[in-house]
Amino acid sequence: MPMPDRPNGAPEREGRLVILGVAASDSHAVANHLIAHGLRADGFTVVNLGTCTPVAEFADACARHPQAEAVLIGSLNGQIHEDLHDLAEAKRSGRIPCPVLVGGNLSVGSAKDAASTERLYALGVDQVLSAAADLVPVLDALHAGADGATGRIPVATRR
Amino acid sequence: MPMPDRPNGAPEREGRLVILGVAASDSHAVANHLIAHGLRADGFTVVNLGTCTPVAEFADACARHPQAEAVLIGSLNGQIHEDLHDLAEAKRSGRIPCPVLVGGNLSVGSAKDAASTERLYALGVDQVLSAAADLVPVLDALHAGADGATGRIPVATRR
Amino acid sequence: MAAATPTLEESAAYITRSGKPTAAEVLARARTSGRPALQPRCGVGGHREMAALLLELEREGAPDLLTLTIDSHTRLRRFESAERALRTDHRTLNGYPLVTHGWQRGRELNELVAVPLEIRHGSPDPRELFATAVASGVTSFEGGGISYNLPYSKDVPLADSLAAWAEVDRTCGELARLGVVMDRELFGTLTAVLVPPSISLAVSVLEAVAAAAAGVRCVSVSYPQGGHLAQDVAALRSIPLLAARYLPPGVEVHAVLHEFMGVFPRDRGHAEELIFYGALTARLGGASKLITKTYQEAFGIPDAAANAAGLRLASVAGSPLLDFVTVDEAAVGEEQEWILRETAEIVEPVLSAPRLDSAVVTAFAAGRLDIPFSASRHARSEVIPRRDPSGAVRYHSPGRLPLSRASAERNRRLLGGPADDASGASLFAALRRDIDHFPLLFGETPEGAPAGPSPATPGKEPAP
Amino acid sequence: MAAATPTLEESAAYITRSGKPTAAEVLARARTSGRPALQPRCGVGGHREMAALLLELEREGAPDLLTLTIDSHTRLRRFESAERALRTDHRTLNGYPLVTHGWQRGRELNELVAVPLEIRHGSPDPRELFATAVASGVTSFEGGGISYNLPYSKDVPLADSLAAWAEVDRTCGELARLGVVMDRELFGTLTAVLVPPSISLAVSVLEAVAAAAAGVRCVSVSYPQGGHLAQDVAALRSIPLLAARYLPPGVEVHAVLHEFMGVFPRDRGHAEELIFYGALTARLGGASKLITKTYQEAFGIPDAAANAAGLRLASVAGSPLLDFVTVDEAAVGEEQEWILRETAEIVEPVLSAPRLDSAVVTAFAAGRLDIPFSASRHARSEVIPRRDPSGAVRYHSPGRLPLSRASAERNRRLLGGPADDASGASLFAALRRDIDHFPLLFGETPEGAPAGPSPATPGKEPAP
Ligand code: B12
Ligand code: B12
Repeated sequence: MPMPDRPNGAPEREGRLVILGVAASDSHAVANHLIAHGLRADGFTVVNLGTCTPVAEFADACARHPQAEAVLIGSLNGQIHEDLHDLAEAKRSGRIPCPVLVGGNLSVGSAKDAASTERLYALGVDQVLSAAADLVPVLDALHAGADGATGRIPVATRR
Repeated sequence: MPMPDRPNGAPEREGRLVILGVAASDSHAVANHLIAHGLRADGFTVVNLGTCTPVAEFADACARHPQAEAVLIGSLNGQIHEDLHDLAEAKRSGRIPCPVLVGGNLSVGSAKDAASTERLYALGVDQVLSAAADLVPVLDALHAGADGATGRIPVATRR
Repeated sequence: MAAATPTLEESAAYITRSGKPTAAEVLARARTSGRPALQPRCGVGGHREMAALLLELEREGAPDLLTLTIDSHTRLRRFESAERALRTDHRTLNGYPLVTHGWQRGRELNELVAVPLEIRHGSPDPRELFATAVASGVTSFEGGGISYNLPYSKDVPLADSLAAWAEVDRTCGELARLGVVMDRELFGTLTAVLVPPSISLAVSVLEAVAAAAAGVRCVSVSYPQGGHLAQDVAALRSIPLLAARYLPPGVEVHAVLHEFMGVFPRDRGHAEELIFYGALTARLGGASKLITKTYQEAFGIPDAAANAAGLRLASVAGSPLLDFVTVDEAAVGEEQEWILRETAEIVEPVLSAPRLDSAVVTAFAAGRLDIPFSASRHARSEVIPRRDPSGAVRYHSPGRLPLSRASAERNRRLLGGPADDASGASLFAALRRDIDHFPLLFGETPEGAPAGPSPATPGKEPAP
Repeated sequence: MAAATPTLEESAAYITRSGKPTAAEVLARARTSGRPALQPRCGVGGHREMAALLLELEREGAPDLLTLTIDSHTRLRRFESAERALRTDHRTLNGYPLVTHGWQRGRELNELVAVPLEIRHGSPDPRELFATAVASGVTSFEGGGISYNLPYSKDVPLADSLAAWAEVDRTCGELARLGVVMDRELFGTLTAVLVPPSISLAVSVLEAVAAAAAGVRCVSVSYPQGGHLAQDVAALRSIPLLAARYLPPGVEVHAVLHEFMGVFPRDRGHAEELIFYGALTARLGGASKLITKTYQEAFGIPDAAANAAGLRLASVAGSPLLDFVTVDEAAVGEEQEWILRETAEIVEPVLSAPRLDSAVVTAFAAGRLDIPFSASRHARSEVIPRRDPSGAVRYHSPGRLPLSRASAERNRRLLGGPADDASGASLFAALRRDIDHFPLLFGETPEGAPAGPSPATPGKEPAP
């Protein structure tokens, strides 16, 4: 959708940049469009890598934007675990130095359980969000005081 | 339905009489009407006791019609077992001296099993028919040679 | 079990206190919303099993009302049989023996679910059952002195059943004075098979007039789907008009459709098509309530899962997305005109008599009131219904019903000729086809024809 | 796994020998019968699990065709990921990785069920998958060089996907010469969310013309239910007209409806209402086939029971008992006239170019062809769709599409004013409402709005 480059009247979040994208095997575009738009309206600078983004591409974006405060990865098609196969290595090697937040539909099938969330943490994800509406509060909390690149952020949405 | 008393052109089954009725707690009338009609068309004399007929009423009809070659009891509402509670006694005492044939929907529920049929035999039923179409062949076989008042008749429909 | 039954005042207070909506309230809401309330039939013998059934149906089927369907022993006051079956094997009961279980268990069931309960049964003399129902907090009770006699018993005099039901209706009047409006659903379905709309509605009008006179304040007039859309919609839409014509003001009257009550197709898909068609008929006819069927109808009492599926399927027909679905209004108008006329021809002679009860008894004895396929000796069943080529139910012969010549001729004409064109063997075969209408429409072979090859001539039932 | 793939001749002989009807045959039969063929989407990772799924669906849902839905790794030729996921935990795959399992297992699945199989996927380059499918005996293959590129990948040049799909289509031509007519279903659904009918149909026309030129003999043009009955019926009924106008004779063309492909309501009842509405739309639009959804759509890939329930529910809409249900023909006529006109305005400049492939590439680059919500960089997504007050999907802005002034003005007028009336924040909010149309229609609260309070102004995606 053609949308003006910069929001006017957005809250003061000058200079805060996030990297956004959809997981490697996933081409769902709508939520990605809407979330990018929403974050910009809230004052963030969003580097949106769009759909079908492998971990390496997120890492490259981190290299281009070292000030990025978080990498936000959406996934709807259920296959996020395999899509994040290389994440742990990218984090360990420092190629993705900031926290990684994920959200969307995070397992295959209609009955969801907590195990898939736990496996995401095991893969190197810092925070699993249950709704896009939690993004800004979590980013703000992270900005305000959490230890940034390492560890998970203790917020309510964390199970 | 108003239907002429006697069929014309029916097969020669002169003098053969059956007693027909629906079990004590059961008021389903349609099959009863149709079966009476069909048997008459096939040459039988039918004493139709209609719906809601307790065992005692079948026994009384046997007393009035000692030539009856069978008592035919229909049941659709699933409750035939309790409705025939007094049958064994009526047969033992000779108040129902001829074979008792039953048919219809012989248990409660949509999934049927053989157990309810077995329990009918235990209650003193001589033959459980799976379809009304089997009535005439079974009655003819019975007439031709079976041992009448006692025991069951060995025909194909018997499970 | 036999704890002293509470007084009417105590029961009324219990019902008011419970905070549950009454059936009458749910029906009024449904009528306003334009989406028929949904209700399944459901009843099993065991108490715990009945509780589980209600809970599963409420959870999986989201009905607006629930039912306690009563077993056939209790219906016929064969309480000893009900008790023995319950003791021996509750699964051999085809319904919940409420009288045997007692009103405290009834209250337990009532309190278990959020929606109101109705008792559906078939009792010529329902007095014990009604007393237990009221004490249980049940706010809807089906039946009537005609409609729960003739299809449901062999030899209960109409005078007796009418008297018993008059007692029930008077008690409903008292309850209304105590602040609890009981819904009294009449069983216009009668014998369910090929019931001409004007017979169903005539019987309901007579029962409704009697009920209103006894003090009943909320009457549900049920009508069985016959399967011809315009005719069924016309019949449903006639109900408020008949109420306005024959009932005193101040009586709430609801139209209720019973999804097809005759011989069901066996195939699940076919059964579901028929169920949906019924639900759409209820909507188009402006029914306040729909009683649902299940895809297991042809086989036996449904399990809870099938019953819930039937509710969900019927619910789809109420969708706002189907607002575009309409019916041929001209055809409905034409049917309605004749339904109202035939009904008037049948009921008005009876209503003009000084005492309604005895007029009903006399009229049935004389065949001026009549129903097809009666289970009881106290109707003559000289009426012969048939389906016309479009599937509508017509009078092949009105028997002794006082139909006008115009009405009788229209029926004959629509059936395609003078009455004696089809008689004897061919009439019998045609009737069988009409009974098996839906299985045949779907290309199912009907269950083995009864007793032997094509019968020669239909025969009248001799008195045994 | 990697046994030598049979030659095309061997595969054709296998298919002929098998005695199974082909998808093309099933579709032809359905069109004649007037009752749309039904097909679910279905695919799980494990082979045994896939076999069990097909069997359960065939038994419980009685579909006319079955599907192998392919996992997203395989779609994007990430075969290594597919293989690893299959090895590690097959339940983490969102479809059946046919290439990894291999054609022998494909044949096993094909032989397991009586109905023909289709491959549904989303592969910009489907060549390995197609080869495996043909060797498996599959007789229907979904996709196209545009429709399986733009919604399904980020950065595959259109020239590449068009070339890959041209190979597939040429192979279909060879198969036809060998006696096996493959059904090639085009994915007119595109990005599924607020797709204007003329965009869907325009892309399908272009793909169909290319396919026919390559030798394809049976084309299924799929169209995604938008939710406005007259518009959807008009779009479906336009398909044979467009085929007659733009395709050579001798190509069988079928209209296919995809039940609503956008954001589904979460409540089971609401979802089922939408499913039924879709099935009725297919019937009224004369579709040869309907792809079904399930009441679990909002949550995730459905289990077999829900999938079968979706098939059964859709089947009810095909009932002969619903022959009376009609659509406002005047409204359909009006919509159809404009759909045909807009589609012509979009496709004819492209079709008039000397080489179709390069004309398509150039047109998308220039925005003269475009789709909303593209997943790919190779469409501009400058088109902005909206729902008008009646729910129909219109062009809020046609972007650079070569719509005539009359068409553009009609869209604007129906949306209730000049394009810039709604822009910025209010346009964004309105778009969200349009995306959530059905949940909102049913009174469901949409999932938490993304990122913070009401946004100020919409922003264009900057190139990363
Ligand atoms: C539209 C749609 C499509 C379109 C997408 C078009 C496009 N390019 O965008 C098409 C038709 C192409 C499509 C394709 C597929 N789809 Co799809 N699709 C949908 C559908 C109907 C709506 C999605 C949507 O746009 N929603 C609107 C947005 C605004 O909401 P959302 O996506 O749910 O996002 C919200 C939250 O998830 C969250 N969120 C999303 N991303 C992020 C990111 C972060 C960081 C955070 C914090 C939160 C967050 O916030 C958002 C706003 O509330 C859903 C089902 C549904 N919901 O009704 C299925 C669905 C998502 N698709 C599904 C699948 C599986 C697929 C396929 C893989 C095909 C298949 N196997 O069946 C392919 C994808 C191929 C691929 N390579 O990925 C499944 C996922 C199943 C699962 N997880 O178990 C769903 C649920 C359908 C289903 N029931 O099977 N799909
Ligand atoms: C019409 C009908 C009614 C009408 C009956 C009107 C009347 N007075 O006749 C009404 C609405 C009043 C009614 C009431 C009830 N019904 Co009713 N009814 C039906 C229905 C829809 C059709 C029956 C019918 O007329 N069929 C036409 C005739 C020709 O076929 P048939 O009855 O099946 O008979 C064939 C065979 O069974 C066999 N057969 C029948 N009798 C005999 C006798 C012999 C000797 C032989 C050899 C063969 C035989 O041959 C016949 C011809 O092929 C069936 C369901 C269906 N089939 O679709 C339920 C059905 C029979 N009813 C049923 C029940 C339970 C009742 C009730 C008890 C209410 C309740 N608890 O739900 C009450 C009965 C009250 C009582 N005291 O008995 C159940 C039985 C359940 C079970 N066994 O598990 C059924 C199956 C519905 C269901 N799925 O729940 N019913």
